Amino acid sequence: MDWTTWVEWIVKGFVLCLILLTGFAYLTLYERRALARMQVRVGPNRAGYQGLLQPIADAVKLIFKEELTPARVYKVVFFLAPILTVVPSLVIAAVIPLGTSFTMFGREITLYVANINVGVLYLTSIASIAVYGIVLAGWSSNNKYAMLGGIRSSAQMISYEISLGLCFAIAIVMSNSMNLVDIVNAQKDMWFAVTQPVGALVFLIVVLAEVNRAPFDMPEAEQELTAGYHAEYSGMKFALFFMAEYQKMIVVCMIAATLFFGGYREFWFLKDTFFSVDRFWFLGPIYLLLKVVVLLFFMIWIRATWPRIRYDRLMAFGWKILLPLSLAVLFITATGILLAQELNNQLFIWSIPLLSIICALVVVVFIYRDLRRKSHGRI
Amino acid sequence: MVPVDYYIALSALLFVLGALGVLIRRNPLIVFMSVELMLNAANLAFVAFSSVFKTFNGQIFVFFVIAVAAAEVAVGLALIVEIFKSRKNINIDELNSLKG
Amino acid sequence: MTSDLIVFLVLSLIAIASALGMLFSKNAVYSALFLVLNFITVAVFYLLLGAPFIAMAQITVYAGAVMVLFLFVIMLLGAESLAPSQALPWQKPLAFTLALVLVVEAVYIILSRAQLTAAVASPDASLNSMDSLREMAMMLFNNYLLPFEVTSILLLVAMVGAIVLAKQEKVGLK
Amino acid sequence: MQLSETVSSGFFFLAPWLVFAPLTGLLINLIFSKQFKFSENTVGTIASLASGAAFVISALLAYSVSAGHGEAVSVPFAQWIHIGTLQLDWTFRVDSLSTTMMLVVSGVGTLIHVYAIGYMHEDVRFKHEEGRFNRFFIFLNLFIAAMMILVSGDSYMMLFVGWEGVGLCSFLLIGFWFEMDTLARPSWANSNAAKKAFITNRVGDFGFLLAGFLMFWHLGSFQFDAVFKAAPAIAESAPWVIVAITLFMLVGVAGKSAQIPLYIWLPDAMAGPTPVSALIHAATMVTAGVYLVTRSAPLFSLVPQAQYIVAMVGAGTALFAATIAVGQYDIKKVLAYSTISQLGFMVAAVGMGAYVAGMFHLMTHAFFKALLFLSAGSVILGLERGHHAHAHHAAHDDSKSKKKKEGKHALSKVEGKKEEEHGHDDHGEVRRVEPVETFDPGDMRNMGGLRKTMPVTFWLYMIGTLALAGIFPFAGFWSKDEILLDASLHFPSVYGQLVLAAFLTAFYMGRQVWMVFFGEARTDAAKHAQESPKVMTVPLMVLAALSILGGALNLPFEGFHNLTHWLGHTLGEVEGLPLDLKVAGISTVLALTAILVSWLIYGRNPLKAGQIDPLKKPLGFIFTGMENKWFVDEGYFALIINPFKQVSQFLADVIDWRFWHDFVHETVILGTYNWLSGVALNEYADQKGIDAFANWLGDATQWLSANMRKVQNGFVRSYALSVMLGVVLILGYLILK
Repeated sequence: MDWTTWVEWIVKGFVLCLILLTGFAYLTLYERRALARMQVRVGPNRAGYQGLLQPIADAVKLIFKEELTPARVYKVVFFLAPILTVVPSLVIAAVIPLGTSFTMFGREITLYVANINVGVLYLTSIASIAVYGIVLAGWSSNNKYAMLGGIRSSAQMISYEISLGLCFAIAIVMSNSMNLVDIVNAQKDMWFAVTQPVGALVFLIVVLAEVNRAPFDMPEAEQELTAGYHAEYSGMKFALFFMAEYQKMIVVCMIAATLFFGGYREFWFLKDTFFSVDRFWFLGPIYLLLKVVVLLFFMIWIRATWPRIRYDRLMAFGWKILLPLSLAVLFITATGILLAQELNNQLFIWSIPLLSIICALVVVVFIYRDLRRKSHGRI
Repeated sequence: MVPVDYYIALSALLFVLGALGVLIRRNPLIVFMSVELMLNAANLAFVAFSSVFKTFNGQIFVFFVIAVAAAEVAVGLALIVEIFKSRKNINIDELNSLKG
Repeated sequence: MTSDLIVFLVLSLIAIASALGMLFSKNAVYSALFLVLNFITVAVFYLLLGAPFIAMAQITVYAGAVMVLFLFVIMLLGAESLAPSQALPWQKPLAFTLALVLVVEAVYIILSRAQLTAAVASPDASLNSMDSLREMAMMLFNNYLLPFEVTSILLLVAMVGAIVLAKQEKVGLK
Repeated sequence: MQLSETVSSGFFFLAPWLVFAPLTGLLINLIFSKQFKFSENTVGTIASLASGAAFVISALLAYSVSAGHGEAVSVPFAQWIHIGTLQLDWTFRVDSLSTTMMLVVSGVGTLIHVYAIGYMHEDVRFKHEEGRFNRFFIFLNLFIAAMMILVSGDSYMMLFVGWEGVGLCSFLLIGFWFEMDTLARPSWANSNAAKKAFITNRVGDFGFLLAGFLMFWHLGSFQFDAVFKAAPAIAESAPWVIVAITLFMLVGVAGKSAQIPLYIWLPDAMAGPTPVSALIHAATMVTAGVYLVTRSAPLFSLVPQAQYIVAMVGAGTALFAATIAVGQYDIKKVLAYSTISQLGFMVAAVGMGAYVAGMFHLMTHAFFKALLFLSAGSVILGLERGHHAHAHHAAHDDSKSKKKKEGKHALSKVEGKKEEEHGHDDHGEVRRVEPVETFDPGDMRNMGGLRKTMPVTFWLYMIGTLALAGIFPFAGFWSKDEILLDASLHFPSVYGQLVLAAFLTAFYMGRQVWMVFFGEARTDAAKHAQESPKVMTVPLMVLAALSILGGALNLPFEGFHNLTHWLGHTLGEVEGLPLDLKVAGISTVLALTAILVSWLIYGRNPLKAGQIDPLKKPLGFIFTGMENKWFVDEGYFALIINPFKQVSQFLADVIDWRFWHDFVHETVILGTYNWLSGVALNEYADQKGIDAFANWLGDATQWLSANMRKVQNGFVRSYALSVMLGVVLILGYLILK
């Protein structure tokens, strides 16, 4: 390995971090504006044109805010926890391909930091590491609300991680690879969200829980836990948690786009046309950005629309509904692919969305009946 | 190029440290962690040999060890929680009702 | 000294240090965190040894699930540190002695056997490709199918067992 | 034998299933009926199907034999006893004789199984013991299995196994209601009857065993073919051996087939449920003796003296039992003596060498006697139903508790002494039976006029009666006539006895029919009697059809003689005798006369309620003798049983207790032993020697364990330390080695 490779890696990593950090800053603005619109308000629009300088103002405010460290906290961990929260949210983006490649200074430069064959596994492992920041923050605060928030959140994340892994498995099975670039390229003809809509839906629900977003924002349930695991944090440390959350949102949207919505590739019906990424490499990041923005909008929309669900129902939803559903969907997917392979007829691929949707409808009916029963006063 | 002996030596060292943890710590949770450390040391040796002999058998074995360890931890921790519930204490130096 | 060796030595120092940290931390949470560090280090070793799959599984399962579970239990039980007790005062010195002897023996055995000096190949391209993963999967699901299934049953049983053990008796509620 | 081979050469490979089909049914009922709460119909259906399967197999085997031109086939099944020269296997012998028996046993057996579903359904309710329904069918299937072993065995020992098996089943089934008597009063009468049957049979079995030992000693085998092959040579050199064998065999036959002097158990065996009486004590088991003699025909034909004795015993039994039957009041007792008498006919026939006639009569008798017994059962149940209907009408529910109390009292009277001895266990055991008042539904004096209330049963009974009485053209006519014909040709004395017996047969059957079915009802029960359900009557109709048409098996006309030819394959070809009009005429006229006489006595002036038997006056003490079975039982008691008891008493009291126990044991042995153990061994050897050593050992162990226990301190860490220590030591050893 010569030094240029190292330089390339460092530059790419740096750029990725920059993208995510900027993205985080403007995501806050995006969210505030979008929420305001949905609530028939205007939102921040004073700092700069249409409030575009608002994130900078926020940052300055947070940086100069006084940092409080409560007396009885476990100091080392208290200090480490925000960092442990931010790092995975940055690191996880390393394997996500942002586009194809271009040539600069006589060498081909790929638009991803690392292209490893176990990319999907990398995602799962980093996702599972991400629990630590929150759980340690809760514990080290030496505050029962904070600890409850931390434990809740970690339990929630571990529970939903299983369904997450199964959704990953769906993508793996459909693309026949664990490499994210392969997965993206496998969606050249058709997005997996089309052939496996239920899988994509489950994935989107699960990542909401994974990043602790509404309606699964248990650890921050104000009415129960004041502010959850970051109750004792202030100033820049709090800002780090804040940052981590929004970066995670961006990252999971990128992952979702990569696994189910064609990643950096064009819409499937645009393949081999003028707008294909194979023709212009710079279209790749643009397409990805587009998809991420749309997905983020959905997340904000859900936050504005749905109330927070009760904690026990959240766990029940994860274990009793999403897990079986994702298992069933994985099974259906594998069966459909096997059928198509063995019978040598690609039409059988379409049995996958059909059966999956039926399966999902059954689940919906069950949920409906369950809620009906409960609303009639049993529990 | 690292000789495999180094890996094995490291593995042995970690194993002994794990064993030491089992022997000297009184908190069953840490004893448990030490057991995990021992398993991990063994896994390291497996993977090292697997790498030397260019076969996947060692890795597959590690895979099984990880699965079994996960199962063991689930049940073991449940047991510890249960013991704590009934005795309000988990110091293993006070759990000696099997005394002869 | 090749760069590989430097990496190895640094990582093994971290591994040993974190293991010692786990051993001697007063606080169980710190122990757990040290162990997580140790696991991650070992995962990096696996990467160096050309076993990316195992490395990722190690992080996901050990660091991501098992140790979180440990943290849970420690925090829930408030078992960070225990009151001192004087049950086995002779145990500690004896344990140290034995451990020392064992290390000496192990190192002696490793160094006295010459046939294992083969160097570990650094992860070459062939191992780090999708094909090798596929090969491993074929092996796992052909040669090791029965153990695999048995392991799955074991996991199921462990799950049921853990639920049954930890389940709270509901009084008066059906 | 390879399966394909047997299939191509017939169904012989099915032979073991003759035994295993009923056993399967038995096991299903035994194991699963409680578990899955089989209903009564399920239990009965399973048992009937098991028996029916045996019948189907028998039919297939018979077909195979006929297809093979009557060739006897041996189907080896399992090794049994191989000691020295004794080579005994469980081999099935399938030939025309054994298949005939199989067909009769399984066919009649199946019909009786079906009948028993209905019969036992009511019986267990009358006796308040519904749990015994399963047991009955288990026993019944066991009996079929044992009977199949008997008839299909290839050697005398296999035959003996079946012989004992059916004896056991007979015992179990006679004692089926073991804690009551036939009127369901608490008593041990039924179990005494069972024991009587078993012990009497044991006497016969003893004879059979002696015959077997002699056979093995002199003829060297138990195998039928081998014995028959070796017999003529022995008959030349030592004829007494064959005579002894055959006569000992006759003892066995007398036991099993109820011949003089061992017939006494059969009338008492009527204590069992009626299907049992029909199946075991009329149609199948009791004919085992006839089968044995027929099977041993080659032996018997070597010794005419023995044959003569057999014939005389048979004829004597036929006449003697017939006289007793005339004086009986119980409907089943009459039939029981009739059975003994008819068995006498068969034994006489086979004794005379008229094996085909004997077998023929065996078959027809199985049909019509089963029919009669089952119809009698139907009558009894009908009467019981009538009695209950009437009793319930009179006294309603509150009588129940009263009845229970009465039962207790009756019990304490009967079993008073016993209770004191055994505490309350017997009491509890017997109390379950709720006694009906001493109304006897089997007593013919309680009947009368049943032809109106039970028409189906009446007609069936009539068919059976006519068949038994030997009226043309019913089955009994042909078979009995063949025996009489044979007797008239060779044994005039036998002929005379048999004709007399035939006359009496017709007479007592006529008496029974007039008393039971004609005239006015003598009790309320008879007035309210009800017809039995279909499940009981339909099998009876089948049997009735067989009783009418059974004669067709061996019509004494040229070109018929089917059975003669069929059995000829096994017994050697004999010429079928043509119909002798003289003999047939005499017996028919006698039979008709007898019926007429019985009409004159019993039919013209039907018995009134409470009236004594009209024969009593003219016959005087003779009738008293008939009524009391010629005091044979009492004679046995006086001659054998009481002396035997006294000898036993003497042996027990004087020899065993006073001499052996008091003197030898207590004084001599105990004294010596006390001295030896108390002084020599205890004080010196044990206390000072062994004890001291053992105590030292114990102390040492205790000391050791007290010190070792400290290792087991309950701390998992210290155990782990021990493991570690072991690892270190072993590694150290490996290094230093």
